[in-house]
Amino acid sequence: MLPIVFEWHWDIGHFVFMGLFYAALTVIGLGLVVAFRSTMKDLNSGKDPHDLGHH
Amino acid sequence: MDDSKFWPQGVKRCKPGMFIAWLLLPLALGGWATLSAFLCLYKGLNQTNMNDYFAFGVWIVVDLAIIALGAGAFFTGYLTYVLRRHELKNIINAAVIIGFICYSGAILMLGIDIGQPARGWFGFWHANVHSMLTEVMFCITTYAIVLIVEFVPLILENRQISKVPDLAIFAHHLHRIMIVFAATGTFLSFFHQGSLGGMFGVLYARPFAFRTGYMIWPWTFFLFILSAIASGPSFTTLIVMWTEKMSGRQLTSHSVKMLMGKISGFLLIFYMVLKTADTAYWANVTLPNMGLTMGDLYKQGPYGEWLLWVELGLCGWLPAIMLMFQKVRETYGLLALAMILNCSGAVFNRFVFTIQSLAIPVLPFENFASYLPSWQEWGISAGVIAYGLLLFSLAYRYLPVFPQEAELNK
Amino acid sequence: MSANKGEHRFGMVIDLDKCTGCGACSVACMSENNIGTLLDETDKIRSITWLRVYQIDNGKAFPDTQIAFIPRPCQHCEGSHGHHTPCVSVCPATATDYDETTGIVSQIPTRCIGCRYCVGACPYHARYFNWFDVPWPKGAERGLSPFVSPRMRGVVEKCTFCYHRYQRAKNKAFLEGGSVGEKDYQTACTEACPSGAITFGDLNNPKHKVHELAKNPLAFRLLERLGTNTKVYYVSQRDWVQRKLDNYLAGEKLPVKAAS
Amino acid sequence: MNWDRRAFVKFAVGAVVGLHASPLIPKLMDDSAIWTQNWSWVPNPEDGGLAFANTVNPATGTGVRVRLIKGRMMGERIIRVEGNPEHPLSQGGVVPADASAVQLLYNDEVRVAAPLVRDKKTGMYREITWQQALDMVGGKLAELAKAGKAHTVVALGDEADSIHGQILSRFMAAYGSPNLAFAPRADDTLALAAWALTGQTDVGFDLMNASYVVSFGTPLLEGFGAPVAVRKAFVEWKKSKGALVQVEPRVSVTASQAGTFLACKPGTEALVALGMAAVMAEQGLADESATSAYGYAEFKAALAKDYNPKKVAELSGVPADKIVAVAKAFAKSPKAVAVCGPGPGGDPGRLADFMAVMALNGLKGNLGKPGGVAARKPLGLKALGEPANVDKPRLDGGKKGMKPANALALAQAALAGQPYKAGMVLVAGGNPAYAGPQAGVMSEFLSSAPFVVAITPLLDETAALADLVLPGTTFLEGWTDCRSSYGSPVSSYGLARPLVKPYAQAKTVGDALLALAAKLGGAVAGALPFASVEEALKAQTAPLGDLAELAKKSYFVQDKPAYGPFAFKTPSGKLEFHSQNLAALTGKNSDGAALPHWEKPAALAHGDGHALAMAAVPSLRSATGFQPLTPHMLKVLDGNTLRHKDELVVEINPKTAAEMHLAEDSMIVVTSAVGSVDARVHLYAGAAPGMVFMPTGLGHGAVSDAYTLGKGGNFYRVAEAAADSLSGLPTWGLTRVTVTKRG
Repeated sequence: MLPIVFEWHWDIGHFVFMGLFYAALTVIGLGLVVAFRSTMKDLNSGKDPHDLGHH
Repeated sequence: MDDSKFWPQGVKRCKPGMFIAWLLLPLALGGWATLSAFLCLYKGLNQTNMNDYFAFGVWIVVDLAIIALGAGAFFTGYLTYVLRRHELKNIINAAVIIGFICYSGAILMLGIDIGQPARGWFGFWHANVHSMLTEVMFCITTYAIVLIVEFVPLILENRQISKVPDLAIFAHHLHRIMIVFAATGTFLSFFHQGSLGGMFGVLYARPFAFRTGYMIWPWTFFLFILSAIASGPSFTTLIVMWTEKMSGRQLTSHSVKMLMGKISGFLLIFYMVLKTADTAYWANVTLPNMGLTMGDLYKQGPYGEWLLWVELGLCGWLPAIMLMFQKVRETYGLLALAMILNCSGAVFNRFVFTIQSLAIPVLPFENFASYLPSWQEWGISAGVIAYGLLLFSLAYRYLPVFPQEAELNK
Repeated sequence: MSANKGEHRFGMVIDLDKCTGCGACSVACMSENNIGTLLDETDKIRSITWLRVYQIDNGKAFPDTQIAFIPRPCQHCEGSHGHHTPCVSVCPATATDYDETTGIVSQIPTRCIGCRYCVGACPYHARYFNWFDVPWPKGAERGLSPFVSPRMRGVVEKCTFCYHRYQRAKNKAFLEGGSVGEKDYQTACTEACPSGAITFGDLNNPKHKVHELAKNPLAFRLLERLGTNTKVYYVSQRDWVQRKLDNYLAGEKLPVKAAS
Repeated sequence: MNWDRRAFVKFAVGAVVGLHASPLIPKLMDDSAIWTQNWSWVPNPEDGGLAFANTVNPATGTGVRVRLIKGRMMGERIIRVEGNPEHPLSQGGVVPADASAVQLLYNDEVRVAAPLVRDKKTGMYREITWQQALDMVGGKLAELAKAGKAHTVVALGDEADSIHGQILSRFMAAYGSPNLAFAPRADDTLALAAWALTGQTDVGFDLMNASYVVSFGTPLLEGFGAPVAVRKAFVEWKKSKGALVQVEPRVSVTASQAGTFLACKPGTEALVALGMAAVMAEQGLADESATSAYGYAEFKAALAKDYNPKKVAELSGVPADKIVAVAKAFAKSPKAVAVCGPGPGGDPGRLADFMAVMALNGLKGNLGKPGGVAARKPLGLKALGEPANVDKPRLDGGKKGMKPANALALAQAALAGQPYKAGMVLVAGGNPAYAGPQAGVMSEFLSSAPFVVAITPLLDETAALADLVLPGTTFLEGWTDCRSSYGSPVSSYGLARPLVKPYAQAKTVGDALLALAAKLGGAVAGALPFASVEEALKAQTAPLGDLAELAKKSYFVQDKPAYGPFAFKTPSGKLEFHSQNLAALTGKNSDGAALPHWEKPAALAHGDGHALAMAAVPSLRSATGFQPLTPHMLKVLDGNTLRHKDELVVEINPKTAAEMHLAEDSMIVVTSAVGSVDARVHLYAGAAPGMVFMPTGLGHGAVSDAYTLGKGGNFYRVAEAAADSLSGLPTWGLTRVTVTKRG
């Protein structure tokens, strides 16, 4: 899974597979970070959750 | 004991006593599953009736089946958030919960199914990227994370939890960027539904399962995706319908169900055309190249041609055609029937690919062996269903799953 | 058959007309590879026999019945492009691998997670899952070989062409200078066979007996039509035996007569 | 900085990031990967120096090589028994019994560790010391001798020729009992048949050099003689395009490998041989040496009258034209040999049958010729000396000095008390309670005898009936030897020496007897002037050179059969078709009794309402006779033999089964006049109609290991042993049985 594990091959299969995998993880991670940061920002600016227009 | 302050805004739920009485069923099944799991982990997989000929058993069938049926989550999510079919917002929560149940249930089951659960993570650590199963493991795990992310805001919307401002705001922001998660989930799901099919299609030394294909993907790769997205929405709708019957309350408008039926129907027609073509090609080209006829593969024990007729005819073409008719979709009972047939077809398909593939001897001098699951295997399988019942019951009782419910039951 | 990039392609030629089904190969394999015995060995679909000897018959009534035996080790499939071995290509944890230099399909039980996908992928039933902890009788550990680790339950194992013997032979050749000769690396089953029905060696090496034997027009491979491209060849003069080695459509298989 | 929410979040995020940057996670994963290999109950064999040693497995006659590992903790141990490539007969090959021999050496659960006294009431064992055990046996023997009942002591041994067998013979003779019997062997029948026709007793078949072999029910590829050597010969012989004709009622492995298979009715193999002889005699195809033999005219007349192809075809079911064709091919082939041999299930065979086959070889004139019947050259060993004659009536009624005794008859006579009851039984090797002859009678005999001593390495069925069990050794841990195998054309001698220390307090049979002799003193000690078996062997093998050297090599094999003029030792000095030797032995000289002839097998003669004939399935995967079935042999038993948990599976022809309303897997009981066993039906097209074929080596009960315990049923419990009309030896080739459904 990581380049330090000896099955790691620097070939096209690994690039595509691991590339997509880490891309997906990054997107999910970044999404969470964004949601988290926005939450912190809103909290610091003292916004009331009920003002956010609940669906 | 009054738990009504935890109920979603504006709806009624059954008395706590009745609810607890209902929960006794999943809890009892859960007890059976716990005992089975303990035996399988402590004593090993000799507690099952699997063997070297039936390397996969009922667990893998249940796994594949619930993952296929749980596809409602990603496909409905895709339609709702990415294609912006807003009417589906009325059922997306249910789809996400069912998806979460199916995927987490499947992962739990796999943890018992492998002979060395403590090494489960080797699949990641020493990943063999050429294996379809590796793709499945990576995608299912990653998609399970997505499902958690999708499920969390719903939990945070519980009437009491949402009173905590931090959590409410966090839920709001998660909702705001849900399209990102939905898109990632669609991508991941697409691949692992396909890889699950690919798992069987690549078995080129197993004539029953093997399929030719496109590039590295055997046709089963695409067929499994299609059958999953054709049956997933049906399954979600069926669960909603069942919940309606159980609670005696209408939860979504019938038009939402009809839409889900229509989506299922069109996808199923598409799937059936391709599946029929695939079967014909397999029977007339792939198999003869291996020195076999289709008849050779449908003559062992109970695995006769009836399986093919049930899967493709009764549970394939019939519901596909039924769902094409507006009249059928309008009638609650017929819609449910068509959806049940549709879902059974997907389960049948997973069953034959898992079990019949292994049951048919390939060596000309090999004997046919039979397999019936042990009570421990049934126990674990029942446990997954119990887990689903428990989680969905709790979610329905305490979370605002159905936006239309309050309106429809005024 | 694709050419192997590696230097060796170890393989076997088994003369079915010499095999008398005595089971010596199978037992020699068990003692070489520390294979245990389960309390109920009647359950053949859970019992571990790396090299299983199948009995087949010609399906005729008495007295025209004939029987023959098919010893079945792991066939060490090479597959087609890029060593697409049925089992190696499906293992999620790289617990089984195709060794490019020897053509041997290896198995690392300590890395196996026990998913059994490879067991399902193999049409030869050459792969075995440890459904049980081996109930070694008290004192039996004194008879176990230190060259092959006994396996724990929950992992898959199979014939490795006695790979540990190859390693020993290589080490010996390295220390003494020179290379591994045909006699230096032989599997336990080959040595044990009282009829000399099994020949083992490097299919790529013209000096090895298997090189010629595999070219015999009467040499067939098990389920050759599936494209597994195995390295175990079976020789038989008997038409009905040849027929049992693969699947054929009605009227498809024509008898192959001996070259000589 | 305040420890507020913000700081906490910062701290948490920082901690997570930091954790990922540190080597902690890979390290933990690595550790847990190693942890998943911690299965404390999986053995971890100790490594050490590797060494090889040659020896011989006396049970199979295979020359083997043993791998030894010398570790620091466990000491020297044998990890493997493999073939000895230098052995001229077995050339590196092994059979399952060889390759799994270590499993009998290292299994504390079934090995006898110390002398055990069994409480007759509870069946519980109590450990005693060797000294106490010797006192106990010595005391009993002395007591019996004092009471004038020395002759009532019965001894049962396994191999008469082995050093232990010789010590036992001398022990019994010196002690004063004639009642000594060894496990019945076909070697004795062949020796008698050869003696009857040629006066020689030590003969073999030169299969390797024969171009045409006719085998009369001989399981050539399933346990004939030294199985490995036979296979090596088979392959050589196949290379030179030799032809094989198999005559028997079942499609065996040999029959399948044979170019011609003559399916005969049960028990008529030798009849076919006589049919062939008739063709040869009638068509003038007999060799000159035969036509000038003693009694040829008489034999020829008898053949024409009773064994013409038409008559033989009628009785045997083999078409007359096939008999004629095979007879002609046999006669015309430059090197042809007819083989008779141990029946399946270790049956010693019937003397008349063996004589018929030897007579066929006589007609062919192949005696002493390459590819024919060879008289084996004497090994030149210095025997321990003929045991003294005991002037007492033998229990089985055998004449003084006439060897060998019939173990079954001994047991039956002792049970009946006619002429007397047994005062004590000494089982020195073998497992008569399991393997018989006729396991039921032997078990009854052992259970009813007043005092039974068994020397055995394993807690077997015999040990379960013994009052005193003495720990014996396997061939890997004590001195033992073996002679030329059945049917081998060359003489050979195998020597096994202790390669590892004996298990616990185990002693070889010979050493146990020598210790007992020393205890008894007097004539017994005088007859056995050896401190140990090793010393006895030294004396015996002196002509072959130094014992230590010989032991290291482990074998002595003559390089080729003794070809040349055959030395007839008959009264007439010629080949005798009318055997004067036999006539003298049986006292019957007229009516063709001294001629090679065919008798209807006793088992077929009396119907007793039993419908089917039962025979054993010969197989090297299963154990024959008293040899134990190892766990690995159990594993390789074919799927049909072990298809149902714990159940014996017998073969029946599909047609016969259909007539009896039986199908595959039907649950049945196989009953003979002497016992019955539960079984399941396997429809085998290669089984002769009207027969039941049963595997041997299964059905171990009492105190066998956990793997074989209760697996299948015991053939030797159902097989009925009858004394052969000529040799007096027990035979159990065929048994009348009924098959009834159960369940």
